[in-house]
Amino acid sequence: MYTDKVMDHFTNPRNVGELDNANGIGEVGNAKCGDIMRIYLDVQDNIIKDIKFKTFGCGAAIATSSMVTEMVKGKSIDEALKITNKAVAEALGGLPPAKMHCSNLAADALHKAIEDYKNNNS
Amino acid sequence: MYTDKVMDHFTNPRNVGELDNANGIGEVGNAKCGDIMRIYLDVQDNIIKDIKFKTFGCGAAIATSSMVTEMVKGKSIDEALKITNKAVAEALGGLPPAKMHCSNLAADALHKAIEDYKNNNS
Amino acid sequence: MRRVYMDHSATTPVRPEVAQVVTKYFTETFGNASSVHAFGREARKGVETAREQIANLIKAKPEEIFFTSGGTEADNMAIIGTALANKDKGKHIITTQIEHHAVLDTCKYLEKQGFEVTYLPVDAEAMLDMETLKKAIRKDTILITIMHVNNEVGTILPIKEIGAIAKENNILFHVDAVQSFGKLPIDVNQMNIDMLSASGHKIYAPKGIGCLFLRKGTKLSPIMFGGAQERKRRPGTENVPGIVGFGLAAELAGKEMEEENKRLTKLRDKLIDGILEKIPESQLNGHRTQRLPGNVNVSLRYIEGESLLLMLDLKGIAASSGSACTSGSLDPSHVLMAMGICHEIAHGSLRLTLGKINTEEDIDYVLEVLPEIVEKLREMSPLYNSIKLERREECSKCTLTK
Amino acid sequence: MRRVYMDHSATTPVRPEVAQVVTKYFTETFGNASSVHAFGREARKGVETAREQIANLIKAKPEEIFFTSGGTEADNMAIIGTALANKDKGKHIITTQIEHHAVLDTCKYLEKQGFEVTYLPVDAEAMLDMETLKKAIRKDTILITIMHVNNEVGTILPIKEIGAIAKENNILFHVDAVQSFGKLPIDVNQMNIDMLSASGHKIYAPKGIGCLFLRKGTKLSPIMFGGAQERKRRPGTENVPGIVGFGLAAELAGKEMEEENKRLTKLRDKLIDGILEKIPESQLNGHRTQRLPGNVNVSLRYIEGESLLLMLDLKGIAASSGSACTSGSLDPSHVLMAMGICHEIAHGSLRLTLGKINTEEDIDYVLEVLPEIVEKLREMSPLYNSIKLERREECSKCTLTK
Ligand SMILES: Cc1ncc(COP(=O)(O)O)c(C=O)c1O
Ligand SMILES: Cc1ncc(COP(=O)(O)O)c(C=O)c1O
Repeated sequence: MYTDKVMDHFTNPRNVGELDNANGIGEVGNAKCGDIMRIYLDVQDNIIKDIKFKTFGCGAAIATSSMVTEMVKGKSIDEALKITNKAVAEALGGLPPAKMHCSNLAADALHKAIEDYKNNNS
Repeated sequence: MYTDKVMDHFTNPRNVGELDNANGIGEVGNAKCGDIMRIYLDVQDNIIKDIKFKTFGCGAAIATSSMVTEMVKGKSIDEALKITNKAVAEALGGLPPAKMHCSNLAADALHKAIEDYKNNNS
Repeated sequence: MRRVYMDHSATTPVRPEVAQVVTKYFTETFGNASSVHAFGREARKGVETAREQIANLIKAKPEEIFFTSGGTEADNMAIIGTALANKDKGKHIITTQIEHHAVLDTCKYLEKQGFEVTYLPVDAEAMLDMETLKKAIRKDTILITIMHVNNEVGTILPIKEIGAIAKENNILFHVDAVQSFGKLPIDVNQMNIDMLSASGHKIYAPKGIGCLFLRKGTKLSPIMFGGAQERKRRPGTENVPGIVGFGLAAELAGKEMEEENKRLTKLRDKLIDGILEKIPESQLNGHRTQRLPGNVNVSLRYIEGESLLLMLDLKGIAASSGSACTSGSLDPSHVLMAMGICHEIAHGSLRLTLGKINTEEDIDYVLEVLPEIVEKLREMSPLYNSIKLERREECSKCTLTK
Repeated sequence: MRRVYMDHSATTPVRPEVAQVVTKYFTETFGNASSVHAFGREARKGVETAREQIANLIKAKPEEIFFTSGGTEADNMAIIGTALANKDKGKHIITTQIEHHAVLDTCKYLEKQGFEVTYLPVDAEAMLDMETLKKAIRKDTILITIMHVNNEVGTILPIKEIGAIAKENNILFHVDAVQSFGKLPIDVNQMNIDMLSASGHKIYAPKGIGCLFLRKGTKLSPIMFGGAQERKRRPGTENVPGIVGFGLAAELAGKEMEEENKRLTKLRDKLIDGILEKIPESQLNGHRTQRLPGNVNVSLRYIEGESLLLMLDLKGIAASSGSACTSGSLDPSHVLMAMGICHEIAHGSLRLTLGKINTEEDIDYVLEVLPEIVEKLREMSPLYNSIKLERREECSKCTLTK
C-alpha cells in the first residue's frame, strides 16, 4: 500500500516534537476527520533554522509531516512556500490514491506556519 | 438418485419385447414429453399368461415398465387392475420426487392394455 | 472400471497447479483483502495479480475486471445493471433464443419490470443471422446480450460482427462468454464488447468464482448492496483464493489455448465421425465447423437421453443430455427447440464435452461402448423398427415453428 | 518475527480438516451437482450432507438452508426478497443503526424504491432497548432485520426477545448472524427467526460461500435469475467444494463451541483488562459481558487507528480499526458513532478479534507491544499532553446526538 519511503518516514519520523521558541505555528485538519498536523517554525533571517511537527493521523499524515520538515529545514521561507502537497507526495515516492487529499496536508500546515510567522513579525 | 431396485430393473429389464399373439395392447405417454410405454398382453381365462413391454423414456420409465410386468405376470386381470402407479413405485423402493408423475405411468399402460383386451373380447 | 469424464461444459476439475495455489490462500495467505495489515496486503496482491491475468486474456484493462460468484451473477449484474442504469434511454433489449438460463430468465424478469425483449431466432445449426439482428434493432434498444459459444451445441456465434453492429448503432453489447473464455481468443476491443461474463469452474478453476468485464465508463446499477469491495461494484468479502485460482487458470488457459484446441478438435472430430458412422439414424447438432473444439452434441433417434446417460454412467462415462428428464423441466432443451429440432429427437440428444483430461483412448472407449448401448435402448423402444412408426405424427406436429 | 493474527472477525484461515476436504472436491469429486452421472451424484451427496450439517447447527431443517456466495448475498436476498414479496402488505422495515453495510446499504436502496426504514438507535454499549423496538413497530411493518452480534464491538443483541416481539406482531424476522453463526448457540425455532444469514469464511471455511436459512413457507422474491439450483431460489452452478467445506466447518464449530468459547473468553478478558490497566485514557467499546467471546474493541485516545494498525503490523500483529482511514469513507465507524462515541475517540479505536489460532502467549505479546506503540504515537500527537487540549471543542461538538 505505502512505498518504502513512506514507511521509513512513518516508522522513523524526522523532527517530531514542539519548539519552545517557535515564532510560527501552523495547524490544519481536525480531529473529526482524523487528521491534525501542527508545524512549529524557528525562522531566523528568513531561513527556517529549525522545524518540528506533531501529527494526529494515519500513516500518510505522519509520513508527509516528517517529509515536509526535512524538505524545508535550512531553506528560506520563500523556497518553503513553493513546496506543494503534491511535491511532498512525490518526494515520498507517491501515496495511495485514497490518501492523496485527506492525509496530504503537510505543505498546507507549513504554509500556515509561515503565514503565522509573517503575521507575528509584521 | 435411483434406488438399487430401480437400477436393477433399468439395467436388466424383465419382459422387454413385443408379443406377436397379444390380445391386449396399451400405450401411454407421447414422444413430445419424452415418455412412451407400450404393454402387450397375452390373456387366457382372465389370467395374464404373458406380458411384454417396450418403453421410450428415462430410467424411471423403463424400470417401472419392467416392474409392472413382473408384478402381474400370472395374475388375474382383476388383480392387475388393482395395481396403481404408486404401488409400482413402492415395489421399486421409491422414485425421486421429480419422477413421481411424469415417468410413473406403467400401471396406466397396463390398465389400458387390459381395457383393450376387454374391448377385443366383448 | 474405466472412468471417462466428458462433461467439461458442465464443470471441470480444478487443475493441480490451481488447487495448490488456492490451498495456499486458504491456510497461509488467508487475510481479508480489505485489511490494512500484512495478511490483508498479501491477499490484496494476489487479487490484483489475478485481475491482470484475467484482463490480459481478453485484452482488457485490470480495472475493468470485477469479480463475481460465477457466470450467473455476472450475467445478472450486466443485464439488470444495464437495464436499470439506462431505462431512461430506452426499454428494449435484444438477445437470442439459445442463451443460457442465466441470461434468458434475467430477460424474462426484466420483461415483467416493463422492459421489452426480442429473442432472436437461430437457424438449424444454432447460427445467428446478422440481417435478423439488424432488423431487430430499434431506436430504444439499450442492450444486445448474446453468448459467444452455446453451452449445449457448441456453435460459435459471430461476436465480432455483432459487436460492429452494436457499435454502429451505439448500443451496449454484453457477451456471455462462460463457454468461450479461456477456450477461444477474445479481444474485447476488436470485438467491441462492453461487458463480458466468465466463470472459473469451466476452465479448471474452482466453482463459485467468476467475473464481469465492464468497459471503463460503462454505467451499471448494482444488484447487491454492502461493502465497498470491487470499487463499490460488488460488495462482500472478496473470495481471494477463488480469485487467485481463477487468475492462474486464465493465464494457463491462454498459454495452452492454441495447442489444446488443436488436440481437442482432432479428438472431437474423431468422436463425431465415429458416432455418425457407427450409429444409424444419428445426427450432429450444432454447427459442423464454427464449433467449440471440445463439443460433441448428437441426437440418437428413438431413445431418450436420461436412460442413455444412465447406461453410459454404468460404463463409467459421464455425459449430459438435452432431454427433459435431465433439464428439470417438462420440455427438452430450449436450444434444440430453437434450432427446429423436434421434441422426440431432442429428447434423444447426447452432449459429450471434452477437456484436458480426455485422451484418444477415451474416444475409442466411447465409440466402443456407445453403439451397444444405443442398440440396447432402441431394442426396448416402441418407436424403433416399429411398423407403427409411420403412423406417428408427433414428430411433424411437435416441430416448433420458430 | 512473531506473527499474531487478531482479526478473526474480518476473516479466518481455512482449518486444515476443511482445506483437505475442499481440495478433494476440487480434484476428485469435482462434478456438477446437477449432473445425472456418478461425478454429479457424488457432488450432490456432498452438498446435501453439508445442508444437514448447517441445519443441525441452528436447529433448522436441511431444506430450509439455501447456499449463497457469502453473508452479503444472504443479507441482500433476505431483505430485498422479503420487501419485494411483501410490498402489498406494507412498506416499513425496522433495523438498527449498527448493522453491517450489507444490511444498511440494502435498506438504503429499498428506501429509494419507496420503502420506509426505521434505523433503531442503540445505547453506549451498542445494546438495543426492547421498548424502542416495540414503539417502532407499525401496522405496515413487514420486516425486522437485526444482527445477532455486532461485527465491530462484539455486543450480543437480544435476538430471542426480538424474535418474540416479531412473532407477537406477526412480522418477519431476519437475523444477520454472520458474526455469531458457529460461535454462539442459535435455535431458529426458540428464537422465532424466519431468516438468518451466515458466512463460511468467518468460521474457518473458505471465502465465497454462505447461506440463508429461510423458514419453510416464507415467501421471498429472488434477486438473481438463471438455473433451477437450490430449489429455484439461487441460480448458478453450486459451489460444491465451498459448500462441503462450510458444512464441515459448521459441524466442527458446533462441537467445539462450548470449550472454545470458555478459552476465548478467558483470553479476551485478559486482553481487555491488560489494555485498560496498562494504557491510560483507554476505554472498552461495546458491552462488557454481553459480548462475543473473541472480541476486544478499545479506544486509545489522542491517536489515530490506521497509524496504530501500521505500527502493530510492523510488530507482526494483525488487527483492525474503526478509523475513517481504514473504512474507505471519510467518517469513522458508523457503529461507534451510533454508540455516541465522539469522532476523535472513534478514530482511535482498535479491534482485536481472537480465534482458534491465538494463544495466551499472543495476548502477552500484544500487551507487551501495544503500550509502547501507543506511547510512541501519542508523543507525536498534538492532542496529547498539550496545553491547548482544554481549548479544543471538537469532542463535545462532534459527538453525534442520536
Ligand atoms: C453459457 C453459460 N452461461 C452462464 C452459465 C452460468 O455460469 P455459472 O454456473 O458459473 O453461474 C453457464 C454454465 O453453467 C453457461 O454455460
Ligand atoms: C455482521 C456481518 N454481516 C455481513 C457480513 C458480510 O459477509 P460476507 O463478507 O461473507 O459477504 C459481515 C462480514 O463481512 C459481517 O460481519
